[in-house]
Amino acid sequence: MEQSLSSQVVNLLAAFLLLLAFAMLAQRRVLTLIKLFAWQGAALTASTLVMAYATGQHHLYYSATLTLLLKVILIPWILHRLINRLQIRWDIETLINIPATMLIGIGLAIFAFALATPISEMASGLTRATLGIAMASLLLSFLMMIVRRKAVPQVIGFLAMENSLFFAATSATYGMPLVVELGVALDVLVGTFIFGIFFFHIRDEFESLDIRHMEKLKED
Amino acid sequence: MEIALVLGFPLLGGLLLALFGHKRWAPELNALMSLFTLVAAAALTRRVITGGPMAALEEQFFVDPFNVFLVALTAFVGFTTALFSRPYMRIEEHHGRLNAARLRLYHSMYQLFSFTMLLCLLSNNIGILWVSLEGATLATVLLVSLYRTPASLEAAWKYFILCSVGIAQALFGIILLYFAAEKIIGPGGTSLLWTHLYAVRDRLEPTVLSLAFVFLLVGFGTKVGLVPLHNWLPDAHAEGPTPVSAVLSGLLLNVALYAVVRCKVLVDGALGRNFSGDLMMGFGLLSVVVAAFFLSRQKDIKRMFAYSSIEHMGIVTFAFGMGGPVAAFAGLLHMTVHSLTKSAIFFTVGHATQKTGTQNMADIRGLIEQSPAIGWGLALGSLAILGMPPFGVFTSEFLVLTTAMHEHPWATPFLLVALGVAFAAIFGKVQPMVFGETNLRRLPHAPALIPVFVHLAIVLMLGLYIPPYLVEWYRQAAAFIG
Amino acid sequence: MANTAAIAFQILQSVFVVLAAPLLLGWANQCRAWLQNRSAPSILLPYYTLAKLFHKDAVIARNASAVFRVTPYVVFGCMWLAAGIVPVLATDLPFAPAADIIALVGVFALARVFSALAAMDIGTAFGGLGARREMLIGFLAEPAMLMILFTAAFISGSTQLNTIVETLAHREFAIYPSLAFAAAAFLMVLLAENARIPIDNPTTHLELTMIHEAMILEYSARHLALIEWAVAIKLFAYMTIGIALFLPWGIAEAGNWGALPLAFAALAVKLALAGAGLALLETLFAKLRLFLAPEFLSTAFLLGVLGILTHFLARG
Amino acid sequence: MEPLASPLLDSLVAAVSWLVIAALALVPAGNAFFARRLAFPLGALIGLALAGFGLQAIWLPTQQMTLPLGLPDLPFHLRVDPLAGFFLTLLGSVSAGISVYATGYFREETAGRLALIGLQYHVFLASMAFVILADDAYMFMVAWETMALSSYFLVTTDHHLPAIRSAGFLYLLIAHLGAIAILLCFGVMHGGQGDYTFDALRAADLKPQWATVAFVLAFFGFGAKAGMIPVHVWLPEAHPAAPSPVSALMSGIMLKTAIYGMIRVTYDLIGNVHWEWGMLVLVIGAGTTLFGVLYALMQHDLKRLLAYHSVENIGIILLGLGMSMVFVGFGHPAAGALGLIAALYHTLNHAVFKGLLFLGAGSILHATGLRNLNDMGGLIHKMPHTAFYFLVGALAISALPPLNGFVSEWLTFQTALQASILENGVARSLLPLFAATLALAGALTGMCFVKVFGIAFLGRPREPRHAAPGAAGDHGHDAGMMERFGMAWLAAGCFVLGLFPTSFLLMLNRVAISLTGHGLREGAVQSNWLWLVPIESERASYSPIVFLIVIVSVTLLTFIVVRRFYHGRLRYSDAWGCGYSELTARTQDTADAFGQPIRHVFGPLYLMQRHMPAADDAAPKFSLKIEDRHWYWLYLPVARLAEYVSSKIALLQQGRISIYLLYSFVTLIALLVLVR
Repeated sequence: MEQSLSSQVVNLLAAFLLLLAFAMLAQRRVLTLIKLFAWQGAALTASTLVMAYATGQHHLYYSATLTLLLKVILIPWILHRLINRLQIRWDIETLINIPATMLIGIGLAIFAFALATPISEMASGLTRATLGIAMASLLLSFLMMIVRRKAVPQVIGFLAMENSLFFAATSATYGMPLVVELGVALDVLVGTFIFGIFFFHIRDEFESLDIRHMEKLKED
Repeated sequence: MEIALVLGFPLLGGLLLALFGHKRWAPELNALMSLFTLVAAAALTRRVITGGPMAALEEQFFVDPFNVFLVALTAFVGFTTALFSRPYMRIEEHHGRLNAARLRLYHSMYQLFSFTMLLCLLSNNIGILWVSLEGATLATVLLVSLYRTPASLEAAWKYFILCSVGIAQALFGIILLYFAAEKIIGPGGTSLLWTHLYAVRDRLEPTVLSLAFVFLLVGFGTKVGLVPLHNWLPDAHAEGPTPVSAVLSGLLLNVALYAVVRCKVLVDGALGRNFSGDLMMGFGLLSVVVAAFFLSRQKDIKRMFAYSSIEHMGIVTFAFGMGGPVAAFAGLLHMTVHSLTKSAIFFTVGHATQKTGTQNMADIRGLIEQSPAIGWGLALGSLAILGMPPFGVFTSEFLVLTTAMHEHPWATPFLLVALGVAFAAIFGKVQPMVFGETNLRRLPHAPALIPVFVHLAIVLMLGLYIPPYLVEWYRQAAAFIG
Repeated sequence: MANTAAIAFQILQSVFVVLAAPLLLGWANQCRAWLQNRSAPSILLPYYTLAKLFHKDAVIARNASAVFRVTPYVVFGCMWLAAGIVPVLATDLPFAPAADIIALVGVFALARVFSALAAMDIGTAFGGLGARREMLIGFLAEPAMLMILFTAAFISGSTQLNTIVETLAHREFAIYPSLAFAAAAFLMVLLAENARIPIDNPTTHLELTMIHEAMILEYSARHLALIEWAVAIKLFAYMTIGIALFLPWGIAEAGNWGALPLAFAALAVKLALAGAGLALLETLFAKLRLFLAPEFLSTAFLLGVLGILTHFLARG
Repeated sequence: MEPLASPLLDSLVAAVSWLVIAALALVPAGNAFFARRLAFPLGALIGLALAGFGLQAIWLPTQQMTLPLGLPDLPFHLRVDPLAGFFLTLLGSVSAGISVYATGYFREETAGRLALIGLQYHVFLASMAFVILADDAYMFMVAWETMALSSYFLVTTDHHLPAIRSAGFLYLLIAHLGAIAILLCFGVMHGGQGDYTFDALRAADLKPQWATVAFVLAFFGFGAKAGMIPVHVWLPEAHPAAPSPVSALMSGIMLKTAIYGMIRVTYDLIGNVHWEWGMLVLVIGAGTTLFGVLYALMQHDLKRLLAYHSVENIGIILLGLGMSMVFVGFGHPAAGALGLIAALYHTLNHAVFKGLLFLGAGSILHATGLRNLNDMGGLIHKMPHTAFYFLVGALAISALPPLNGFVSEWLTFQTALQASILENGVARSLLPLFAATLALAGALTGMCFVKVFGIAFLGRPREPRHAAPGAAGDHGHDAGMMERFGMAWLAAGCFVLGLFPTSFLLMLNRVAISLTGHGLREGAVQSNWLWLVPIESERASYSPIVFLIVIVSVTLLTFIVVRRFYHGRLRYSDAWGCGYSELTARTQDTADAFGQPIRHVFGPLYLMQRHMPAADDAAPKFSLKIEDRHWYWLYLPVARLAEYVSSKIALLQQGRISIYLLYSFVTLIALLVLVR
């Protein structure tokens, strides 16, 4: 009985995660985008905790705290600092207009579910459908990276992708081995720092973070 | 023990150079650490050849002929490249393209980069493999953007975004792998250990693994530079410092391909049919053909050889995709000779560009007249990479082509066209650079050309005679790749 | 296989041909003169001319090289050899195997090449012009000749002239369409090779139209005599080849000396007719423009090829 | 191994010692003393030795051995059989003459260049030897490509000239494509279990269609090296570009290795020959023959002209080969053997006289610095020796008796005359047509060499500026001692091959037996040295000795008679100008003028750009440019196609990171769909 309850909670959180993914896809303002990202992290932490509690996998507690520190607190904070320092206030322009993006996103989500169902069948009872949701949000953040035109949202998209991966790792399986998660976390952190450094360099060189300025290297 | 050394030296070197990388003797230190790594790798190799496969640190590390040969190769090319980068970087500094701080960054990152690659090769844990590969990406991103020019920043940014995204897909694939393995091995650390997965590979869930392989192939394939995931590669090679280009196409691509092959083995075991092989053959052919046609349009010399790397990676992927002892043998051999030849070419190209002050091939002329060593090095290197006997590249291409002609005749026309176009393109551009009148200036530091000719000599030897222990080594590796 | 009598006979025959050749030329000229209502010169005129030339002092250009002086002898030698190979009176020629029809064509080519080289040796405009035109004729006449001979060779299954003649002479009389083609082609080649109308005019000295004369423009005295003589022998040889191929009846068989007088008579009649025919042709036709010569000869070439083809089609 | 003699081992040693010389040539000692004085003579000696071993090999049974080199399962296999022996003889004997010549020719080179030339030259020789000795696909390919590479570097010796660079590029490109085709042919033939020895390839039995694929690949692969149309374009560019001894090597020997490869693959490795293949070879051969000679007639660059004649002669060889294949395919091995012998004999002959001619051209170039015939003239007075050797070569290549060119063409004709034994009506009536082509080509060759010799050596210097004292053409000294010796060697070859064909015929008969299992008929084999009787004495016979004796004696007789009964009085005067007062040297025919009738007759074949001077032209100028049509219907379109494709492919990469991400995304989705 408890199992089912916790599984319901996890599924709920998964749904929330997917919702957030769509929200990010639709979001125009960069600040809100960061907020949403933080929320995603929070949902991730919650689901990890539930999983840990339900399955008694202790290392999941560690990864939950890790997530909390990294993705709810640290990275959003860094991003905030960045956009303050860089005075990024503009709205986000997209390549394709939002509704179209949303439609594509929905299509992707359906595709992901269709792809994941046969696998979810054999997943342990606790984590039905979560794999599909993870895949869906993965594809969604990928889509977001494609359609965004500025550097920062692209990076946020990348981080969101990281989140969905993490979610897949924790919920679909009972969490990856701790050493791996630590490694992943490290990479993400370093990655974020480097991104940060890059923002400054790019801004200095191109007077803007619009990646349209970075289309010089090509075949002509 | 050896493993610890192999990993320890570069890590130590990275830390030391992070502190002293700006000193005058930093380049020597860099080369020294690489030398130590090489020695350790050699010891490890001896041990594995004599003692057979071995695991260490509760199986977190695993060494078998396949990866130990790549370890040795990586350590060797890492060392020679360090030798080459000594005068090269000094000249760059002398030309004012770099300052002390950047040099420090360069040296420490160089060591860290080789550390991550070696870790990736040695790790038995697929998760760690992923982590270190991502680490390699991060390290090289900094190296590519070393000059801080707009072009180099753009290249680095593209490299960073594309590879990170790609490798994220790979991570999802790994998760799926874990997901499948967990069912059989149960939760916990061992389920990601390659050896364990290998043991149970025929019991893993086929549908999951086929799905996983797609993600893994797209992920690692991005780093291998398979068309159409290759777009970061030419930019990164062209804009980074030449030693970095050398190790990128000489080593990093190999390592990424190594990851793909490791996964292929598992998937094949699970699926029983050659699903993964077909995918790899497809990607390989596509890469070979597309890269060949790109080659003919290049103006920037480093960019051109970057495309040639894509082409050769395509050939190797195709060979591994075909499978079978001969093809796998050829693939491994081709990995070796390609990284040796290509790095040698980049060495000569580096000095040539320093002499002329441009990477634009139209402005590089008459190398043989002014500096015969560089000129002949470039000419012979290019002919070698184009598959001219008696150089070793021909050996592997011979095996690949004849096997392909026999097993997949449909593929050979594409290969024929691609090789022809590639030959016309590269040779047609190299010839005027090495021949004819000259317009070169002298260099402030004597160029390091020993590495070039050492590499070419080894490649030449491999074309005429492959030492038996090497053969044995390849055989074991090929046998397990299947 | 070569018994002394046969050898002696072959030598005699070749000598006879060499000596008799100018007579044929004289006879042809005489007939032509008659046909053109001129009072004919003596039939022996060619001999007088040769004698006169031999007595004169030779004059050659200063920058003449050895090639120039060797050529007359080489050409003469080639023609003599050719005359020796062709079975004129009897087919029992021990040396004939030394050179078959292909070699025969080769001999004529050798002579042509040398005379062309000699023509270019002095370095005058006309020498080069003559040489060029001569080679132009040659490069079409030679293959045509080969094709004609091949037709005969295919019929008789041999490339040796005497064997061919024997088989052709022995066969029961039957019309070979292939031989008809060959004969037509041969006539054209004969005219071209011997510098007769309609390709060339042996009597012209109008520089712009002449071919053979332009080549020998620089020769005088004994050199000229040798060349003229060689021309005569060439004509004689060609005619006897034609006779041997297309109407060989009456020629003496191997070892059958009794038949010789008859063969001699037959030959005399045939040659007389041939000479008269030549004269007639030269009277009836006008000289072609030089650029029509290739067409004329390629027709001959095609006829020869057709001859071979019809041989096979008729057979299989 | 053989107890008495081991030609295989010996020739291996010879080839290796060539490599040693190559290595030594690079060693700098003073002004490259070794490279300058010793390398080439030693190379010549080795060549002679190699020729001897080759002769042995023809008569001894086949020998095999392996070297501990090469691929793991595939150490280098070596083998000599009569075929290989024959080609070793060719390589050795011809290269001997050329090497001697080279000693003199390269005398004035600077030390550095000389060292490189010495290296590449001998590597080239050695690689050719290894091509012939190789007994497995891998070693063959290695030797083959090494040959291409070394010759490429020799061709580009004067790489500061753009024309030479592009010539070299074209050469290596086509050579490489051909090599890939050959490689694929081996791929088709090999059994699949990674065994590439020729024995394995022989053993593998192919389905007919695969056999045909293999043959076509091999035919065009080797044809690209042999210079048959339409893959000949590199040849007239590369041969003139190279230094003359190298041109001689390439044209005389390297092209023949391609013939060797064709024979090896077709008769030996594939085995059962289809007559359709023979027809293909015949058609291409005929085209090559005519094309070669007709374009040669248009040239005024001497070496280029000779190069086109190499194309023609390759065509003649192909004709013989094709006839042989047709006969073998229809099950007439005896006639097939005759054709093969004719082809091989012409291979040898062409090697000798074309080598000789290129050396002669080299001497002219050395003496006068001229390659353009239109500037030459009267050279026979300045360089009589060269003139004589060149004349011998010219008569030989024009297939005039009693020299060697005539013998092989005679044999080819005899093969064609066997046509009547064929059952298939088409083939039977086609063969004579190819014979006709050959006849035409022979006559045209004669014309072409009358032009060459007449214009280069006879007459008067055409261009006053070259004849003027101190000008390039003026100090035309004759060839040096060494050069003469080299030419004399090859000229002697022309005579020997022309006068004693029967002994060579028996030699080649063994080769034919070893390949087709049949030789000539009994009547032929027991023919004595005097009479060349390929089939039986009634059918055809030819005795060059008698021929020569008769013609010489008759000529002498005439001379003596004339001198005896008349006189030898001689007066010199100016040439008679036909009434025209001044005969400047420029009124002589030029090379282009000499070819004019041919241009007129075969006009459509050429791509001509002609500029005729107007009547009222102050400085009348006549210019003529003949181009190879193949460029326009084959090569340029291909190049343009490649250009087009790459321009389209370049659109893949327009620098937008979003698009790049999209590629990855689409690939991912597509693959996922695929998996579903």
